[in-house]
Amino acid sequence: MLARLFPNPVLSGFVLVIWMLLVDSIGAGAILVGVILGLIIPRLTQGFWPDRIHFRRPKVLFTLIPVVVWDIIAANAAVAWIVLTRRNRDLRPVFLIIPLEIREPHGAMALASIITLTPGTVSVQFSADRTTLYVHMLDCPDETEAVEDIRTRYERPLKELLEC
Amino acid sequence: MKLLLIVLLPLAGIVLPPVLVRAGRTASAWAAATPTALALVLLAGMAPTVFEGGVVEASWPWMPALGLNLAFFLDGFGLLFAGLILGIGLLIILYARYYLSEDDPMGRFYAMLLAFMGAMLGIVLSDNILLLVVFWELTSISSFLLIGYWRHRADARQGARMALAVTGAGGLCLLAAAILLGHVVGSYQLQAILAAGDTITASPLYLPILGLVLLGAFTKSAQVPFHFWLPHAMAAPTPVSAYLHSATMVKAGVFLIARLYPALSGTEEWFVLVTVIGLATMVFGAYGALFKDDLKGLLAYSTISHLGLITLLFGLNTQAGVIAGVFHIINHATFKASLFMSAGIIDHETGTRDIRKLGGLRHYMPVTMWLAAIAAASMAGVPLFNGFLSKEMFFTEVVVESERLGGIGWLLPVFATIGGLLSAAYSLRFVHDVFFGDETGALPRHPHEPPRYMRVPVEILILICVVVGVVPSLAISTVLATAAGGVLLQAPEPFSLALWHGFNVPLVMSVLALAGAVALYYQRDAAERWHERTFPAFTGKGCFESVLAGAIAASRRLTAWLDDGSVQRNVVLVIGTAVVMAAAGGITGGLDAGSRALTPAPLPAVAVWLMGVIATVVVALRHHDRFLALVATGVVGLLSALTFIYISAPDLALTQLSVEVVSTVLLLLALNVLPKETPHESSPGRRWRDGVLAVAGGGGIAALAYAAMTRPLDSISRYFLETSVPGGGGHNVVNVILVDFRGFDTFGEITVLGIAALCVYALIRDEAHTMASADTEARHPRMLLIGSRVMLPLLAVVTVYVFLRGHNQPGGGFIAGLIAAVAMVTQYMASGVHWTEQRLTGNYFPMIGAGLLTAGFTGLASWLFDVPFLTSTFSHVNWPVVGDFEIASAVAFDLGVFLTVVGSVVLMLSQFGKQQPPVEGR
Amino acid sequence: MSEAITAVFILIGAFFVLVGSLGLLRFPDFFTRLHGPTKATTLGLASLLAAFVAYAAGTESGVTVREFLITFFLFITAPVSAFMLGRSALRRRVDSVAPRPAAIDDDEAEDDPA
Amino acid sequence: MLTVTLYIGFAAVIAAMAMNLYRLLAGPTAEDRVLALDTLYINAIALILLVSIQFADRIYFEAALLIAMMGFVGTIALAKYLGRGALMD
Amino acid sequence: MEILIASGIGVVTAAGIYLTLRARTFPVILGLTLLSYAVNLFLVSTGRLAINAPPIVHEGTKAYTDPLPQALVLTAIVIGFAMTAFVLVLALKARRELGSDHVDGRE
Repeated sequence: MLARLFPNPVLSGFVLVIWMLLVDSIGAGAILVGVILGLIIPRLTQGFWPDRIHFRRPKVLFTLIPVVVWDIIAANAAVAWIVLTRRNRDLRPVFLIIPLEIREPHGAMALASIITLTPGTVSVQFSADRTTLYVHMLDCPDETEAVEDIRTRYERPLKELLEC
Repeated sequence: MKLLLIVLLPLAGIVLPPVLVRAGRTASAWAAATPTALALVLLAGMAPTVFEGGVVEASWPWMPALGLNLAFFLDGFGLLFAGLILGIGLLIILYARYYLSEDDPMGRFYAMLLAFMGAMLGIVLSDNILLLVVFWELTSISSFLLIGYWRHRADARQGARMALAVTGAGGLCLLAAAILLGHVVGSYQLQAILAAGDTITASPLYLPILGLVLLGAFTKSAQVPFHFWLPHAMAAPTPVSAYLHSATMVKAGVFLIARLYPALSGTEEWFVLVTVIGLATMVFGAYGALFKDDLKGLLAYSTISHLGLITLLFGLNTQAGVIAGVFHIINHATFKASLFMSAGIIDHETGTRDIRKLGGLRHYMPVTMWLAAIAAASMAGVPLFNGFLSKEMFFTEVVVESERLGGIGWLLPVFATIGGLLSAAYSLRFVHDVFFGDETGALPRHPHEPPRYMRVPVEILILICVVVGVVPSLAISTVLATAAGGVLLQAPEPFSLALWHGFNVPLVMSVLALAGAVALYYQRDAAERWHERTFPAFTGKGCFESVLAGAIAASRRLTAWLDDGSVQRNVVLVIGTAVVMAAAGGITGGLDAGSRALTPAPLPAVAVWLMGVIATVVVALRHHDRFLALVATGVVGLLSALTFIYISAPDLALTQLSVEVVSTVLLLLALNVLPKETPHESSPGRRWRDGVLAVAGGGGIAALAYAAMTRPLDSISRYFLETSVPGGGGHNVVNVILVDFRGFDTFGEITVLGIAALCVYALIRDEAHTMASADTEARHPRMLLIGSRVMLPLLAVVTVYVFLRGHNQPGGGFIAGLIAAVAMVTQYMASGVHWTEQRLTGNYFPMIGAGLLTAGFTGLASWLFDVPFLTSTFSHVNWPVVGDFEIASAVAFDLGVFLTVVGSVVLMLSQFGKQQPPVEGR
Repeated sequence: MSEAITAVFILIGAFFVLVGSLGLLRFPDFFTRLHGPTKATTLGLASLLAAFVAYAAGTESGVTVREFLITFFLFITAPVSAFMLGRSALRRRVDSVAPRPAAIDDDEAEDDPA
Repeated sequence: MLTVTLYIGFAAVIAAMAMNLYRLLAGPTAEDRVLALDTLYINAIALILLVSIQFADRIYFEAALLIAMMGFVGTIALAKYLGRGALMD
Repeated sequence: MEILIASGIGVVTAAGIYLTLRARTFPVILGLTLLSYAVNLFLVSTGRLAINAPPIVHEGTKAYTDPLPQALVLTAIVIGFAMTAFVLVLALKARRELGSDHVDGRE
């Protein structure tokens, strides 16, 4: 029953949260309208979701999110430091080539985003078969280590969260 | 009411003949005759009142603000004319039934005839001078159609065009005169104007008014020098000529002169202008008629001449003159109509109207001969026929007048006599050349008497001629008195209509005229030769044509000079003119700043301003790199949005931002098809010129804006601000104005938007392709794909939010619609046209339609509460959980706006998206 | 109190916003410039939003959280924008300090027959 | 104290915008221009936030949100156009 | 502030005019866009400047700016977009039919 009402529960929840944020209230009214929207909008946008998100192990989020948030802040501090101190000719920018294990598209997308938001790296290209991710790194002492770091830190948890 | 019916019956009858002509020509004729007859009966019903000196009035407001009312009144004079129009109209309908040939579209003919009849009745009955002008122009138009009835004939078309040009121009003069009159008198009511004669003649505007009125009248009644259209109008079918040029159209001019007689006459100017023109026309027309070989041409010129005579009589400023004038109107109507119809019969039976070919017809159509002869005699002013009486009165008046004038006054009777002589001469020619003399044997057809009923109208008219001519006082004097009374606004002193006034000057003049006529007729060949020697072929038509050609050529040259086909040049001209005009206005009007206290400008504002200026200048100077120009324009847009926010216009900021992005997408899509670079081709000179123009324009606008902003403002918006919440049920006044106060404008604007979208769609439909494209990483990068899909619901929620809050906070249908459109467009960009449109639930046309209908019906709904269109009704409903929630009908309207905007914007963008870059070298 | 927090957040935000644009201004090639805005500016804005929230908490309008929506939003969009730009730079062979990996070329070759 | 920090904030944001504008106009690559425009949008949000703190008015929230969304869409449109001529294929 | 707005409007107008006088369709369209920015700003400014006084009715006496020009301009912006789209279509059509994007249809 619920499953039929909410074919895409994650999306519906998403919508509800957005709505409550927008109207800036946790009142019953807000929730009601939010739920209604949660009913309607996924239906309207159904066609545009060929494959939907399933959280296999939601609890991973609780470990992943803090890590990411922390890394974002750290990343910015680092970049800020480079921007302010490093002279251009001392920069060692490189393109990293990261073979992906994760196949789930949203996972891959999330990974790419996180990479962009975290230390000195911006993901700039998927390979044609979408199995490799090209990442530009602002200042890289050791490529292999950087790649390994990314895979352990973000790809694994994302895989756990969405696949297997 | 009846009065209005008299006018409306013919106009309403227009539809009948074309319909009933399927049931046969006779049926069609009946269909035309019935409304006419009915109107005549109604008129007869009112006649007694009028004969007792009463006036029938009826009035309905039409455009009271303009002082234009459907006001009619029937007095003696009106009665006379209405009688002529309807009576002779009936005869003409009967006559035309037999005159028109099988292949003439009879329904159309009768329809036009009725239209003309109605217009004429309107002229003679209307009690509002503006209304009169309206009907006046109606007669011009319907007569244009009637004269050009035989479309296939070039001369008919030309004649019609000429008539329309001349009389139409006269009509415009008349309109001007009418407005001036209303201005002087303070009312457009005709009777009021007639009563205010002294005021008018005293006013400084008298001369202009007089001039304009006379221009109107003279063009209509073909007075010299505007006579030339009349002969060419003879290309019309004879019934038309008989109707228009005996009793109605040309008489309208005379009617106007007579009608406004109380208002304008009595002055020297009136006397000189009207009399002289009348006299000139009379003599000229009569002379011209003498040498015409075409029967109808002869009659046309004689008509001109007789109209001149009538005009002259009204010019004399005497009561007797008026009576004589009115009398001659009646007589001329009768004999001239019958003459035209006889001419028509002759033409119809012999196949020619050329006097030189005709001859000896008395053997074949004796009855017609008699009829024509009597009518001609009446025209010539032979005793025992009505023409004689009015001519006698005319002569009498002239003599009296000349005695009054003294000096060169004797010229008046002399010319009068000459006129009479000539008119007698051509009458004689008309009869003798056609019916007597020996046969020329040049006739296309073997002549014989016309069908019985074709002759009846003529016979009736001739009967009138004779009766009036023999026992005038019994037959006509009451009518005449009443009609003249209508003109003079008082019952005229008793006058005697008698055949015999004893031996006096007028009688002598008549005798001279008739005798001279006979003499002249027998010397006609000599006269003809003399005529050809003295007057080279010089026709009014010639001047008219040359004037026309000149005007056309001039306008062609002007157009060619203004528009040589270069858009660039036109834009320069337009903008240049605008700048110059504005500069002139600014210099004369003054653009000095006002007293309003200035608003402080914080540092950020200055910085934003600076960036904006820089970005703008870059757009202008580096526009050859189109991408850069586009991006820089984006900056300007963003900064203007910031400005909107700062000067407290949040709604505008939101709209600006959304439109900004959709236009960017649009321009990119276009750039995809257009060249990416603009070549450097403008010469330095041109660049400098444009630069100067631009700076001038910009400076002017800046000065204007500054002046506007610094001057104190007393806006009508206080009302909106006060009534927004109580009246419109919304706190966001801008939105309330859009959907409620000025909802109708908004409705119009979204309609425009929808139309524009459809045009865009239609214009490039042929080049639009949607082929399925492989879903490669190159085409649809995953990052964007997933990202946009995450965005979609988010944008949807925001749309709902912005829409719902719109009535009370920044937002509303327009902005929500734009956001939704942006969400859609994002999908298009991420996943491609094909993929997206596969997944669309509906297409955009129903969406636009639904939007417009929703908005429209919301507006109509407010009629149910009988309040004006689009008045918002709203109420506060207390929902169980949601709490106090407001429902305004305006929200429904806003929904319409929303749908229209989404549909239109996405339709346009997707259509652009389907364009393929052109194959180079095309 | 809330004023103090607001002030701190404003300062942090201002700092990062400035740094982001500075990176955009001074780095040698496009790819390096890409880093500044995508990270620093995003965070800077986040902290400014936090400042606003803290400030609003102090005023009568009371606690508000909806501003975080914008932050959340930016965290989704910023990487996408950066990715798209970097991608187009790669495809158009915009010159870069970092050596261009050969892998990209042959894979673009197969990727985009058009 | 708040006013002072506000001024610092304004100064910083304005400076940042100025730098973006420079990058936008100077290029050299088209990507640079687009990136600069994107950053300019985000800075505009910052500016609005500061202004609304100054005016103690929350009405500008919608504007900020919309700038964020529209900035994004505009950027990806420009980027996709650059990366591959066709925008919607 | 008035001076800034006025001069700003002036500059944008000038650039707009200059571009509308160019020979190719695309700059002309950009020029029209700029012109519509300027016109919109001008119309709003005729409601006079008011800082932090948006026309959203609140309780308590508060100064509001003039809402009428804003309502006017709001629709004007949207219609302006439609106009741009339409002109662009004409530009595309002209380019297809004439093989040139010169406003006069000939190089």
